[in-house]
Amino acid sequence: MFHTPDLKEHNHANELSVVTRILCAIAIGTLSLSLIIVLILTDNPSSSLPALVQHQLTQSGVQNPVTAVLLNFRSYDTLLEIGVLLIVAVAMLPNSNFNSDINPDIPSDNLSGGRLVSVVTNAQVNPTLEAVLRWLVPMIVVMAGYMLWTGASLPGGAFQSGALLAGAGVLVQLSGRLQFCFTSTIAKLLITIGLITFMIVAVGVATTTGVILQYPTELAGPLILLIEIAATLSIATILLLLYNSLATQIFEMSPEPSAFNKQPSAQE
Amino acid sequence: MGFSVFIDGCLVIGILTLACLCLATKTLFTAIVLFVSLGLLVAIAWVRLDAPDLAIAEAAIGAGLTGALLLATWRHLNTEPANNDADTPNKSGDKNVPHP
Amino acid sequence: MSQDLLYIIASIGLFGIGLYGLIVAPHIIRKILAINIMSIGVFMLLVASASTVNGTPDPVLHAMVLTGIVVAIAGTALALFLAGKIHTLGQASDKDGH
Amino acid sequence: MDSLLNVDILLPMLVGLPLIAAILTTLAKGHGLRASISIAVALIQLIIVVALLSWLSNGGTSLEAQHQRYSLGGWGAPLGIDLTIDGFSALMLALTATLTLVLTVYSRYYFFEPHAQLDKTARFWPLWWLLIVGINGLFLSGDIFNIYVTLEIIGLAAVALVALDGSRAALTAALRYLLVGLLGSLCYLLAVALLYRTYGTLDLAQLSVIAEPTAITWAALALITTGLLLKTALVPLHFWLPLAHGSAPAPVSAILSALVVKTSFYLLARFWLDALAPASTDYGLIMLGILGAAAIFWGSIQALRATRLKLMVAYSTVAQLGYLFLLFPLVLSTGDTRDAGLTGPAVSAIAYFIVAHACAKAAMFLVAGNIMRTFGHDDIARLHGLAKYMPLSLFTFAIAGASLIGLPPSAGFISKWLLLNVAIDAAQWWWVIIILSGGLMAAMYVFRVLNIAFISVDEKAQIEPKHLPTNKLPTIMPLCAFFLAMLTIALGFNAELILDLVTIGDDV
Repeated sequence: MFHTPDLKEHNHANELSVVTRILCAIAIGTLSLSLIIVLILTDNPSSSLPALVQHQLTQSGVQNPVTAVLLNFRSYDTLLEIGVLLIVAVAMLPNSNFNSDINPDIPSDNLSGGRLVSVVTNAQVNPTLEAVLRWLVPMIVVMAGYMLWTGASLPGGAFQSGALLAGAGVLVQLSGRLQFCFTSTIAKLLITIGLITFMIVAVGVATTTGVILQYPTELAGPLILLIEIAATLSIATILLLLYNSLATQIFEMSPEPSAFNKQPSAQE
Repeated sequence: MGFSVFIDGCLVIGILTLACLCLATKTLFTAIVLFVSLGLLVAIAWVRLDAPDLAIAEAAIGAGLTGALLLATWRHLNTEPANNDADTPNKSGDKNVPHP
Repeated sequence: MSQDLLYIIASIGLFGIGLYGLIVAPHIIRKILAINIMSIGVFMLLVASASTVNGTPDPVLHAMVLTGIVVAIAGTALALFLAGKIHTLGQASDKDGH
Repeated sequence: MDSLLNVDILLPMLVGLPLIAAILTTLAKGHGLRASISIAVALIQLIIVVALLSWLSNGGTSLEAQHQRYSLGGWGAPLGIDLTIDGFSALMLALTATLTLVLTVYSRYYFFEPHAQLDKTARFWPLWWLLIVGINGLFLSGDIFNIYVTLEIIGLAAVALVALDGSRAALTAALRYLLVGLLGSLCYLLAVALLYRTYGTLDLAQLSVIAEPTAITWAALALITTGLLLKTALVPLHFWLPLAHGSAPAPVSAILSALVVKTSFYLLARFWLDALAPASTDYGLIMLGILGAAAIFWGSIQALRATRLKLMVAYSTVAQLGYLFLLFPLVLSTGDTRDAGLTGPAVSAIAYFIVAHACAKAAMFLVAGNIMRTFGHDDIARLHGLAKYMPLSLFTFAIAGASLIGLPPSAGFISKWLLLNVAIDAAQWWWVIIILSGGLMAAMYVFRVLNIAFISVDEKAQIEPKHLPTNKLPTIMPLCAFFLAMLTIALGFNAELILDLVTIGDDV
């Protein structure tokens, strides 16, 4: 904890001594045990909050209580949470994203011509994997859409379907046929669309109800769905961007710049 | 009642064992694989605890995507920097290097 | 031994195991795994507390865990990214503060 | 329901406005446009805060207490999330808005390097504004889980900003900072789980009414304290701070030292003295004070030994953070009613101290940034002749240093004077010794730098040409630092302004 973390496997230089480890284990064990005992001894008075949620559920515009809490009762948390994702997305956007600042006339990216998805022509694709993906990816996408749609009443919602979409994207990238490029303007738009929609709705509803984030009861359902769709797009894009940034870091080390063109092939 | 407690007990023991193994195994690759299986077990635990929303999220984000991120970084860290010619450690004994 | 008791013990156990791993394990990926195990422990306490109420579980706690899961992957991704960038820069001039 | 033009809409605006700025700066192209948006937003933010303050200080008596809350979504606690404001948090918001404006103007020039490091500057602005979202959100939040989310925003944005530099040292410092931050947040989240499980509410105000001194509350308080001490970097948990603050870009170091570490201190004070006050024991309060005293000594000694200017200023932050923790033992016997929230003479003194330190420390980091920009290094031993090349920066450094030491007429003097008064009133004379010797040690490390800087160039003429200033700084950069330093003097003459503000929460 107190040292710089190692990056090399099987490096024993920074390992703590056995005595320190045992002391550490004893200390943590004692603390954990006492916390467990305290937790067991304390009776757990039932909160009035679940009843309150159930009571107000009809006002919330959705039937799934978790979605109601996430996007209506405590929607401010969710708004800030998408902000957390934006932080990581900005920190991990590929460098070339900002090259257009130098000369706006040159398209920001010559790999994909500024498009989010491009087809790799000379890719070495595992035929079995591709055949599986041809079935799997559309199914995942349909399922994500279904989950988003039914998130109002059944388990599911923006985060789950966003994660599923991102998972489909990871599979597609692994197959090597398609390549994602987050250097385009459209990628930036997709990253922020969740926050933009959320903010517009938050302020927009205030003009009729007078309170930020207070949806008019009759419009609550559609507005929540609108926010969820936009949030799903953003979450899926950002999660895929996170994977993409980590998976392409390996190419930044290659001496020749053309190596970037090499396709991240599926793991052997 | 007794049977459901038995299932929960097995699940809890499995989760704790996987957590310990995940931090104790020799190779990082095994640790990451164990972590992903831990995530899947936890997703089952969420189902047992009446939280299907969380089970989906845990399986997709906690196990799936986190696992993909970890594997991608692990692959990267196992590749020696090209510009680093001096005293690169001998990698011949390491079987887990996918990108020579 | 009821259901939630079992999961409470597991949750604190996971938190402890993760904390030990975070302090003791030298490699960055293992530290990150340890932090994730700790967060699973906290989530488990939250979910276990939710299900103790007879009938429907507490949705507020489930929403909190969902938020927590997303925040956890964000932190994990940033940590992995920084580790990867340090590795890209090469092992030269290893400088330690303390 | 009454109208949108109600004045309490200013509370959510303080979070929404930086968020809009973050979105716009993500989408905007070109450094100039991003910087212009940022300066405009920073100005509006300051205006909002001034309006809020005048509302609080004028109308605070006529308005009911519930009007100092804003229920987002209209649900109200415990179902929804409330934004709350009291004197202490209002002061912190004002400080944030002021520093944001000055540092935004400074950053506009600091990051302006044509055809170089554009990637860095383009990332800076969105992260900067998201950091402000987190800081404002934390000071306004009245909900313990929402505070967790704001803590994560602050933590991740701060880490990303530290990593902006891209050097190996900065990235390593950022990675350690991230691990520490995540550990701290997880401890906090575990405490939130314990509290919600026991009390069934997430609202701070409700918690302060129903909290009882039971074992589970103590456990929660211990976890919160551990987590937040890690984030506040109190000795002995300070190990990550010097490198993180020392290797970040200058405006980032400034806001990290001036505000970010104070956010977790603010939360500590909030939980110990307000929300979980019934569970806070005398023993725990005194323990925190002792750790604070240790921090003053350890930080000062390390600052004296530091070889780089930025590292010295960072260690000085470790030392100055120690003073803040003297709050905890000092509330013990000043006659404050312990459950009255964040009010009383000790709290006023500490609030004043936070403002004084924030301005002085931000000024110092900006000066260090200017020196680094001009000379290309910040080795203290090689700063000979600084007085000749950068007189304004050195003057700024001297004023800010005087405030750190506690020389009159600076704000630092007033804050230490107030602290000493409280300590004497509380009959805890031993803190007096610590406060005074801390000031003495601050004098030693500040004068060490000034001493070297004033050595005439002639004596070192042979080594000087190599280090001749190469880059001409835009005049606005030293002026920003100078403005902050003058602010400490101005606040020294107008102490009532701040002290009145903190007492807003008192029943009039």
